Amino acid sequence: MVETPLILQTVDLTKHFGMIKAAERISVEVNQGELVGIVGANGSGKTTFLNLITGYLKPERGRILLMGRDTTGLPPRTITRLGVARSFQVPQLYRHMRVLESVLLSLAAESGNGGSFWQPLFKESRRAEALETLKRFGLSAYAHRPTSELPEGGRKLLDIALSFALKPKLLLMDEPTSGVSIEDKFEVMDTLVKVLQESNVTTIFVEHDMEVVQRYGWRVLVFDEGQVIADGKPDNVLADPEVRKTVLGRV
Amino acid sequence: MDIGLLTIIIFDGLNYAAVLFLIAVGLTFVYGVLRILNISHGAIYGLGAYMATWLTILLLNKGLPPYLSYFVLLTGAIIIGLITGPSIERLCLRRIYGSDIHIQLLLTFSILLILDDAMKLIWGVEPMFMSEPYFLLGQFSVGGIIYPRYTFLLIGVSASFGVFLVWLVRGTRFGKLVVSVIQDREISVAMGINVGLIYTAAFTMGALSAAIGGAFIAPTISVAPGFAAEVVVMSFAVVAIGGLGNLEGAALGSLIVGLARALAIHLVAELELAVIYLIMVLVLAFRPQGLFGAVEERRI
Amino acid sequence: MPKINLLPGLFLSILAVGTWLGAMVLPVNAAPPGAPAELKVAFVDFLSGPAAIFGTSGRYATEWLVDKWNKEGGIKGVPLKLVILDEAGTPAKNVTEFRRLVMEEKVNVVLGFTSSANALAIAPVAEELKTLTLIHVAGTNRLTEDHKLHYTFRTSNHQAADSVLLARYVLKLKPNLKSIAGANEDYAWGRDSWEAFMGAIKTLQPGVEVKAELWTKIQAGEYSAEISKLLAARADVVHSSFWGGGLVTFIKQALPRGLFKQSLVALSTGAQVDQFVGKDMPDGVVLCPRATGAYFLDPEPEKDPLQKEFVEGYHKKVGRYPDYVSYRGYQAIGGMKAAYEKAIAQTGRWPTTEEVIKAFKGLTWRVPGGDIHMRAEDHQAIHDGLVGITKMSKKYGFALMEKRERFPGEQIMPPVGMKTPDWVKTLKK
Amino acid sequence: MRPNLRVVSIVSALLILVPLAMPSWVVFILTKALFTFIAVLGVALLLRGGQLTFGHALFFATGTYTVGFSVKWFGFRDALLLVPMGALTGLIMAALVGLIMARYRGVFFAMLNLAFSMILYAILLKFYWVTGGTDGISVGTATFLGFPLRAGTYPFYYLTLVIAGLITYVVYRFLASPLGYFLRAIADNEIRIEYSGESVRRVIYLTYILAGGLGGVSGVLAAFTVGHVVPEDAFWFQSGQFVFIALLGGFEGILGSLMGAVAFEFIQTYSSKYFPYAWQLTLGGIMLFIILFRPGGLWAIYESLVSRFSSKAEGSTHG
Repeated sequence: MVETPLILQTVDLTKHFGMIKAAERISVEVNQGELVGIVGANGSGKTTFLNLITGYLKPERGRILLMGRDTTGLPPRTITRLGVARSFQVPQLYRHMRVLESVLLSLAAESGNGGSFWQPLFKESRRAEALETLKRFGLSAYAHRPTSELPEGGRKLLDIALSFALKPKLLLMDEPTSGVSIEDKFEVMDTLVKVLQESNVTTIFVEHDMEVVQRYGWRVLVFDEGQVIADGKPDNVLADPEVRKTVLGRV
Repeated sequence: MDIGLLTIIIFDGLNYAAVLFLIAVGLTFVYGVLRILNISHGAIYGLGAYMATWLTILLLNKGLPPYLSYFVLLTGAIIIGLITGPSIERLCLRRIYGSDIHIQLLLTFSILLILDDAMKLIWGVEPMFMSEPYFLLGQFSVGGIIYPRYTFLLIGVSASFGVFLVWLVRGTRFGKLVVSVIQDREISVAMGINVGLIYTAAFTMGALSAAIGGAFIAPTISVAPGFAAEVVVMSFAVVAIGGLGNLEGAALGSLIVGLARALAIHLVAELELAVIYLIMVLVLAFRPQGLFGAVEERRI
Repeated sequence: MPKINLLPGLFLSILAVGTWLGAMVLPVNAAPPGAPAELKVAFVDFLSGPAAIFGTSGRYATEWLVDKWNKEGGIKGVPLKLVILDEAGTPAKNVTEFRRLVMEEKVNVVLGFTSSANALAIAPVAEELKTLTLIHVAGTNRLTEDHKLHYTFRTSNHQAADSVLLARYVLKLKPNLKSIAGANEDYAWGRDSWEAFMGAIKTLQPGVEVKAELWTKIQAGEYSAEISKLLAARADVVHSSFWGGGLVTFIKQALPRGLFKQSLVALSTGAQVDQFVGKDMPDGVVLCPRATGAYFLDPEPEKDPLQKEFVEGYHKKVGRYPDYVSYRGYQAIGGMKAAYEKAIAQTGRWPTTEEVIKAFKGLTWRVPGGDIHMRAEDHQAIHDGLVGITKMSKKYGFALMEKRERFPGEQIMPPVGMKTPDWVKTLKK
Repeated sequence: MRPNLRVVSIVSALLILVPLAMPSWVVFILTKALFTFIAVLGVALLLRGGQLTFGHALFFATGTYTVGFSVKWFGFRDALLLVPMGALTGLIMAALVGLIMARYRGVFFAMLNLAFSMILYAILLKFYWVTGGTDGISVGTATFLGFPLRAGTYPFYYLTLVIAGLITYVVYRFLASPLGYFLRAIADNEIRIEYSGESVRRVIYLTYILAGGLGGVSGVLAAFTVGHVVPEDAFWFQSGQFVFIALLGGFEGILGSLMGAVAFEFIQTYSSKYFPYAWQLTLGGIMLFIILFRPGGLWAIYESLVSRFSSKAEGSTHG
């Protein structure tokens, strides 16, 4: 099979919630290795877009192709297994579990070992890998602490680390810096981008913070009322006063 | 099936449905407001029956005119409702709102166990009989089969209580407050609604439903320890079939269960009990939220 | 002076010491060699729930007798100690409690068990634990017909007696009987009672139609739909073996609905509840004082001292007249005492359980209703049976059993080795 | 999830040695505690996944009636074959019911389980000619390769102990595996599990089957211990008792279920002996206390004692 550089393609993706147009004929293409930022005001359909791609929502119309395969209508679990992972605006963690255990679970799931009920979770090789992952995300100090004891920035990083541990080809991040203090957010993004670049993971991240998108995105999509109103290099797109108005106007 | 038998089945079914509804409507109301499935509901039903029986026997022996016994039944039920409702809600439930579901179920289960024995300690373990209110109303005939008029009273009390609750929720200020608390607790608190008081009041309404159910069924049965256990599970079935937290659902659920049971007794007696739970499983398998229930989705 | 005072004093002192020594060495009731300090007897019956109106009667009678005997010196000087236990609960719970009584409380004899389901469950465990067990009420014929019992005895007739009595009596009242219906509880007692009643009727009056068979949960307490079904069946005779609080409720629910006017109702345990139903009991209901030959007016207390003592003593203790459960309590513990006394007489010392069992086989003992005979072969007692019909009594405030007929045990119980369903087919008018 | 070898060996030693010094009545109660423990383990497993069942008696009764029918129809009562049979019937029943059950959570999971167990109860109760109805079925004494195995004797106790030990090991392996961890994760966050490519339904389904098998084994041992099986084995009160014990012991550790079961059997026996009409009140009071003040149950009390003790010990060595 020929490896296509196209990793994600959506065609006319449409989803309405009653009167609200959460997605309106979205057609987007993302290539292997890209780092794409998505901006837009609250309620412009950014998160809905991620929910559609990962199967949490089913589109009313349109198609989704991941690595050349039609995944429209598949559940999140199946899409995850195809190599698409995501993180969440509000970190989705196992609150009664330790940090290391959480990562081990992602690794076990990735290795297809998640359903085993006889092999222990704490295999030596897996444990080493989990510790290495935590180290890359700067969370080593918390490895043996319950996830509930993590500070907010740490929660965000762990949430992304859990997705990253699935070794995805495409990673979708929903507002990686929301809830992170202004002083910390560039540090968090530096850590993230470094890890992702090292592993050559194609990444789409949703942000309401234009500064972050401008600094880290290679390419930016601007959402408004469920539509993509601009697509291009951050420096060009975000300079557009119309774009600035729609993104900032209603915040 | 001939018309005579059908009439009998419908009457038996209605009779049974009336009792079930009276109990189930309180259960579903409490769930609707507090989001707690109150297992101790059955014990309140039992307490209502005991209190009403004891009080009626006591007053009849003191020379109370028998036609006043209906008011005594109601009084007994109200006493129990007003004692158990606020005390269970304030002393126990208040501490576990928002806890895991199993904590809530087990807490009310433990209250059931405690109250079940409390009845034995208060009123003894031998059965009590009191049938004056049942005999007093006389009887009527349907399709050649004689029924006690008391059946009408049961259906009447049951329907009135249902209508009263619907009016309370849809037609009064209290109802508006209840609905706003159901929809968003935080906002209601912010708006200055005394949510604690609403919860107490709602739980007390639920307790009253159970106590009235017990009080008015008491003259037709022998009131003895343990008689409440089975009725409770059946009212769970009723509530689940109709949709948790839904008043109309409880009405429809009671009718379905009541008629199904009557049908089974007359046609396939072996299935008398199983049919109720079979219906419950069937309904839940296709509509997990029950016939009238709404689906709740989680946002991420 | 000293002489005069000293002699009577000395005499009195010697008398006192002598009496005291005598009391030590030669008690009035000399206990046989090897006698224990007490005989521990467990009494198990329904003491809570709807069936409690039933169990408490047996309990009061047993307690009354034990008090009386202990005042008279117990069994040859050995006092009886009662351990009372509630039967309410499942057969599984009763089996566990039975083990506790034997293994932990170390009781010598277990008396009781009203529910046939419990009795059928207990018997194998009694055999396993080698404990003398007297079933005082439970009526299923299968207990003594299907099991080879060694440690277990039933001290009264089984249900066949009542079913056959009722069938004969009903046919006498309604010679042109065409149809019957039955409302019975869905377990051994109810099932076997109905089968025997139906069998007896069908044998004695071929061609009778069975219009309805109803099976309710044990002590259900709610019968409105079942009563509808009985009313719709319009049978000449309705048979029911309901008992305890369940029967009271059934009568109260059926009464305003005219069941007693529409059909002749025959209740095999009816004579037990008349005092509880009180003035609501309709006239003309056929009933049995189940498997006893005694009723508190039959034999008449004035003519039978044993009956007089029991009826008066019981009424004084309980405030009710003895019902048939009381008589069966009497039959059971009376049989136990008689068996122990016979065994002591045979061995000359305190007997082992095996020796008591040996003495029990073929024993005949006397109770207020007459003699009870324990068959040696199947450990099944045989005695008279009574049947009658209700008539409200102003004097007592409840319905009495009138027009009583007494049948000797041999006529109403199957012979040894014959099973009830087969035996009822051989009945003759 | 590392096994504390010292705790395991102390508990094992207690369970093996203590009964030798006890009268047969206590051996009987301990046998009951062990088979109850096995059923409670299943309930505790589901509770770890945040799922409460008020219908676990379904599998318990499947086990008891496996013995009941085996004795009634074939006169066969050999424990060596019937214990695995009970596990199998429990597993099969759970595999069927679980197909529906795995879709439900929370109150619905609890209620639907209740409904299924009540259907079995109603069938056992009402189909008299097949099931014996209320009478139940008397199963008598178990045999083991033909030798009688009486309840309350040492051979029966040790057989139960060996089975309980094997099951503890299986459950331990399960809990230490990824599946066991995913089970715990369900109570925390189902969405994250689905977005890890793992199926929550599958986790619940497999756990449910395991729990069903445990219920079946427990039922078989119960039938032989009590000697009689009844429809109430499937009644919701029986299920409620299992949940009660799981909570009493605390469901975070396997040992918690064991402590809960032993404590429950003694509480039940002695409170029903001394306060026959207040033993439910005793149970209810204890449960109320645990829920409101000690939500972790006996296990948590034990752990806090251990940690207090060990920190004291450390303090003394360092200080």
